[in-house]
Amino acid sequence: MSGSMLRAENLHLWRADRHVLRGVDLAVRGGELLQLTGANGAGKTTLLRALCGLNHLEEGRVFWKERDVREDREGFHASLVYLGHAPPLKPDLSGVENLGFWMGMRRRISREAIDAALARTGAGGFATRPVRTLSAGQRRRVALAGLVLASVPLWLLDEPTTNLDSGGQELVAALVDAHLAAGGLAIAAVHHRLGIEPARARELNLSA
Amino acid sequence: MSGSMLRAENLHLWRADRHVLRGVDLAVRGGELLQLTGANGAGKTTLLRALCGLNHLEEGRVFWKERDVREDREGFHASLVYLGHAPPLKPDLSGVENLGFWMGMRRRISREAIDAALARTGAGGFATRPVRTLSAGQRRRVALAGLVLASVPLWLLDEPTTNLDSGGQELVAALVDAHLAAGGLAIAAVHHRLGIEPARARELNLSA
Amino acid sequence: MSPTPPEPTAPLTALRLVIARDLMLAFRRPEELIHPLAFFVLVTALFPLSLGPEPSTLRVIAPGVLWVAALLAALLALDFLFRDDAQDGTLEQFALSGQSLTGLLLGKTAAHWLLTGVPLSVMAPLMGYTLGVPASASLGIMATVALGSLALSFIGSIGAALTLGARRGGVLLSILILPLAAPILIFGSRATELAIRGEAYLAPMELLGAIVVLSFTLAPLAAAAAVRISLE
Amino acid sequence: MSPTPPEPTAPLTALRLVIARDLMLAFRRPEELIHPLAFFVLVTALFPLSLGPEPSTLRVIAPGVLWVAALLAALLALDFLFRDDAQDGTLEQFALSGQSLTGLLLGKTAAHWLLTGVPLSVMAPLMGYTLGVPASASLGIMATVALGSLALSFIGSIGAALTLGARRGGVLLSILILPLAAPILIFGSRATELAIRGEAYLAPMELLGAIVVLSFTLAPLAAAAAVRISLE
Amino acid sequence: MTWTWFHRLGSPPYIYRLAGRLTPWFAWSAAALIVGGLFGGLLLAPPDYQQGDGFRILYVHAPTAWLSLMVYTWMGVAAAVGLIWRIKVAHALAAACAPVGASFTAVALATGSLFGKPMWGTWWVWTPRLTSELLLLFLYLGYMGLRASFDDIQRADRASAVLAVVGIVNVPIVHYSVVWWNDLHQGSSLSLAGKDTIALSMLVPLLVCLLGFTLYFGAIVLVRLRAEILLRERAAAWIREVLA
Amino acid sequence: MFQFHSFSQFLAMGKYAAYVWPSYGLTLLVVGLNIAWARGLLARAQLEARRRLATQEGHA
Ligand code: HEM
Ligand SMILES: Nc1ncnc2c1ncn2[C@@H]1O[C@H](COP(=O)(O)OP(=O)(O)OP(=O)(O)O)[C@@H](O)[C@H]1O
Ligand SMILES: Nc1ncnc2c1ncn2[C@@H]1O[C@H](COP(=O)(O)OP(=O)(O)OP(=O)(O)O)[C@@H](O)[C@H]1O
Ligand SMILES: [Mg+2]
Ligand SMILES: [Mg+2]
Repeated sequence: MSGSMLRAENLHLWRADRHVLRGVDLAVRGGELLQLTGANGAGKTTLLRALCGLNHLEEGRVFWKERDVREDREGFHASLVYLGHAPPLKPDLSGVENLGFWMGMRRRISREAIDAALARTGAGGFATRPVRTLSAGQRRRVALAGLVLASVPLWLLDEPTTNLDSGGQELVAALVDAHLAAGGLAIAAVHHRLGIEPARARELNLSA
Repeated sequence: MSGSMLRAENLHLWRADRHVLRGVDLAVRGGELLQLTGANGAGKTTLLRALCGLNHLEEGRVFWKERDVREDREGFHASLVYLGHAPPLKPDLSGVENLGFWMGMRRRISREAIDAALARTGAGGFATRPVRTLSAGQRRRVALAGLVLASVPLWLLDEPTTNLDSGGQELVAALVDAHLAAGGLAIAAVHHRLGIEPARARELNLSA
Repeated sequence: MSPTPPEPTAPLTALRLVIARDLMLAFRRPEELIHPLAFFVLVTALFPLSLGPEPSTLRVIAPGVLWVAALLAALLALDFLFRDDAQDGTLEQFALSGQSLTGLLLGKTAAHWLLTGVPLSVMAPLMGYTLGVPASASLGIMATVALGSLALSFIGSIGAALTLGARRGGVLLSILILPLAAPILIFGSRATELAIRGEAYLAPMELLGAIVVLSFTLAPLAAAAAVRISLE
Repeated sequence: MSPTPPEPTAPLTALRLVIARDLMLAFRRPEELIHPLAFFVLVTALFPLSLGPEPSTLRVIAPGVLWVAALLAALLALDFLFRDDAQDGTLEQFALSGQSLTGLLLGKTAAHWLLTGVPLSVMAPLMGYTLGVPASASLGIMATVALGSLALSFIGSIGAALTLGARRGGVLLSILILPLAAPILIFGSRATELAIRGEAYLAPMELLGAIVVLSFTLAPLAAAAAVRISLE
Repeated sequence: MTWTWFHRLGSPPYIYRLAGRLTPWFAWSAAALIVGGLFGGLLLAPPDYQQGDGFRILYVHAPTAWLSLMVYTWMGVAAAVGLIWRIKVAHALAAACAPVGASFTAVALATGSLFGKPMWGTWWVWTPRLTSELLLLFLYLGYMGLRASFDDIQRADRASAVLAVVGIVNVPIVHYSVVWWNDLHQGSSLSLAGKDTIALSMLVPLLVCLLGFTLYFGAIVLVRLRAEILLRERAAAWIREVLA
Repeated sequence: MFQFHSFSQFLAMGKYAAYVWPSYGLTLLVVGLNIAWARGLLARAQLEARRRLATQEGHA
């Protein structure tokens, strides 16, 4: 755990004529969680998407393991999972099938691993039903199983506890905790702190 | 505040082969909030939609002011607002225009009233921008202004604090509080209690 | 709740609001207004491209080409009649507004015809001309296309409402509506053909009118029922 | 992070997975598989309805009708090529998968052609027959439609990706693609006409083939660029 | 060193100022040439031996028709440069070209129709040139429609650039396929006027008009280019200077 | 040198007046519209840029 795994310098981004990111700097090391906070519209979602390259940065650079991510975009993408406002699931496929394709595109994966991940997020009971028949919180649990399966060092999460019941909120905390313990790092946009011990959880307030 | 304003008896509803509502009974009087809780998939969304007639009940009846709502569906609808998982806003219209049409269909409304409502929910600053350019929480604030504008006695809210920052969460509580104080009633599906004094807030747990 | 109970909106005001809203939305994106027209022109142009520029051939198929192209252009636009409103929850709010859903949908359908049927009927004689139809038939073509597209808007509103639940509404809508639209097509192209030949085209026009009246009275009711089902 | 680093998926495996996924999704809704076919049949049937059943007329316009109907059917289906995946966030995950986006989109386009172009090319001779085309032309029609629809799928994939950000993609897509599809239509219906007449149709087929090769090499790149833009 | 001109051409303030300085030169020479050319065409050129005085339509038809093709080429090249080297000014140039090109295309179609009615007896036939010109109009309209469907100007730039580049590959294909199509069917009975016999007093005004309209296009695009650059520059201090 | 002997002859354009003059009129109209349109666009862009500068100063 020498330097930081992910580092961003002086990020600037405009949406139409709004200067949303005004020179954001951040650095996160392995085993560390960075929680993005800030009022509605502060730019949390925008920052997450800019970090993984979905939004086009006007200025500034992002480094992964001290290499500019533009040098090896695909390699960088292979080491991260991004979970946005809505879970990326096909309504017509079951949870198992969804994970099989979504994560299967990234790594070799067995049916047992999928089942184990779904069980871990409490989605075992409805893992074979088409996602369109699931409630809002049930969908989110299926998507969280994707995180577990991916086995990548970097998690980018946008309000991961949305629609989850109290058990689900603890589940997210436990998942992140285990991920950090294994040396991974995570950046999460949150309105409620996730409940990770303060030593490992820093905060970046975007309103300022 | 004699009897209950809204009463439901023995509601049964199936989704495919799942018996989601199994004989739900409830009664809410003016000035009272009923919070629906329960694990993900317990049936909170389904119950709310069934109450206002968007989902078809297999069995059971809903009474508004002791009259079966099927006798005067339009009258019942004119006394309620339902706010679902996603805010009912046109991406191309601004917040002001959205409210003008949405609430204009229900009642005569002035531009001042709209502006006042938007200011009340902290949406004044972005009320004239197309909704599609707003962040998740900003949209929700615009939708909440619709509640204020409607001036109807019954609010049906599905996770109204989703995507809201902490100020927003307090705002929802304050809005509901004022609504109850004016004699209105509300049913809200929630994962976190809204923070209304217990005397006026009851709870219905659907997991049981 | 405000101290004085709010004054409810009158049904006609609500209808007007719906039409105004749809027109405003359309003019918010003026470039989309020409979509049906552009589609109509392009589809018409496909026939000379594939059959060659021979005016004698083109003149024979002109009524068919015009009507098929207009039908398809109107049909594609129909797909959006309710879809946006369904997605962002507006239809749900229509159903819960305390106003008659039938009336509100009637307003939406009328706005839709103003935005597609009317421009198409103005464009049809022009494209007819390029296919060798004499200019004297212009008025007749315009009138038949206007009437036919009105009927299509009504009938199509049922289809648009029925396919709301479907994932790939557009094509399904065409498949549902094209058989129902066959009478419109037959009478419409018959009237066009007569107009081209310079004969009286009142008889098929009256039949078109009858279809319009029938669909005007029945379609909004059916569409409202279909919308309610789609909301479940 | 698991103790052993996971084994990454090979590019070809990813391509296969994408095709398998799209086919599975399509067969999950088998009724949607016939949509393009039904649309094709209905549009073809509109012409005898509006022009009358005269075989001599119909035979002359058969190549045009078949090609325009097939083009429109394929075009309408194209609208869904990326739309569902964009809405539910799958495309975003494609772009972040660490695999080449170009390759993944190539897979999607190939699956799309298997699901629409191939059935259309099987159906085309049948509908041709109803318009009075001799059965001897069947093979020729099938081959030209198959090749033409393949080129259209590639070119159309650019349009489908470009209109992802647009609200009413469907019609805009047609307007963007139809001018670009003119060569396909011209060579395709030319080949069909030659096949109907029993003459050699290799020359226009070769030109179609050249378009396929060109679009196969360029279109997925352009589509990937367009998808990335749409994600912003 | 040799690349400095390239960098300067990519610099918004430089181009903005340059465009402002060049505009009057383009505008006034265009005005002079157009007035002179049209004067020559209307009054000095002898009537065509077949088409009589009707052929004078050519002096507005040919320049607009020619420009409709040239502008599209410019647009495609600018878009490609913008896409490859991520140069904002190139995107701005492409965006500035489209409406002007579309208007020239529309005028070429309209004047062609006005030409066709007395010469061919019809306002329109589906011959290759006419059809491909119509398709060109839709290429322009599609480009503009696509731009309009984006809120964000940067995204609009890049998306429409993809279309413009694809379209430019297609301009020759569309053109030749349509020509080919006609060759296969029996030759059109209508053909454009043979120009081998054109008199010098006819030709000179035509060339003058061509040059004049081209310079006019340059002037319009330079003005539009400045507007498009301003729309793309947000915080730059140079804007304060140029607007002061 | 001039091809027409009188102004009315010039206007008549040897029976082609109905086609020649609309062509020229339309072309010049579009030429003018393009000028107005381009200048309007520039004026609007400059206004917007000024406004943006002003709001930035307000924040600073
Ligand atoms: C709607 C009808 C018409 C359209 C769309 C049209 C289109 C065009 C186009 C695109 C060009 C430019 C060709 C190039 O620069 O390569 C052109 C040039 C020309 N057109 Fe037309 N045209 C039309 C009608 C006519 C008619 C009726 C005539 C005369 C009888 C005519 C005579 C010419 C001549 C002489 C030129 C310039 C010489 C050349 O480049 O070939 N056009 N037209
Ligand atoms: N079409 C369907 N087929 C089968 N089961 C369904 C269908 N639609 C919904 N369900 C089930 O109905 C139950 C109730 O769903 P509902 O959306 O009401 O839950 P909820 O309490 O709102 O959950 P959440 O907290 O996640 O929003 C869920 O278990 C869901 O899986
Ligand atoms: N196209 C656009 N035009 C103008 N402003 C935009 C556009 N898109 C986004 N914005 C603005 O950018 C800001 C950042 O949005 P973002 O979605 O990142 O906020 P957020 O911090 O995630 O908020 P929330 O907590 O509500 O999710 C918001 O103020 C939003 O209004
Ligand atoms: Mg957000
Ligand atoms: Mg729910």
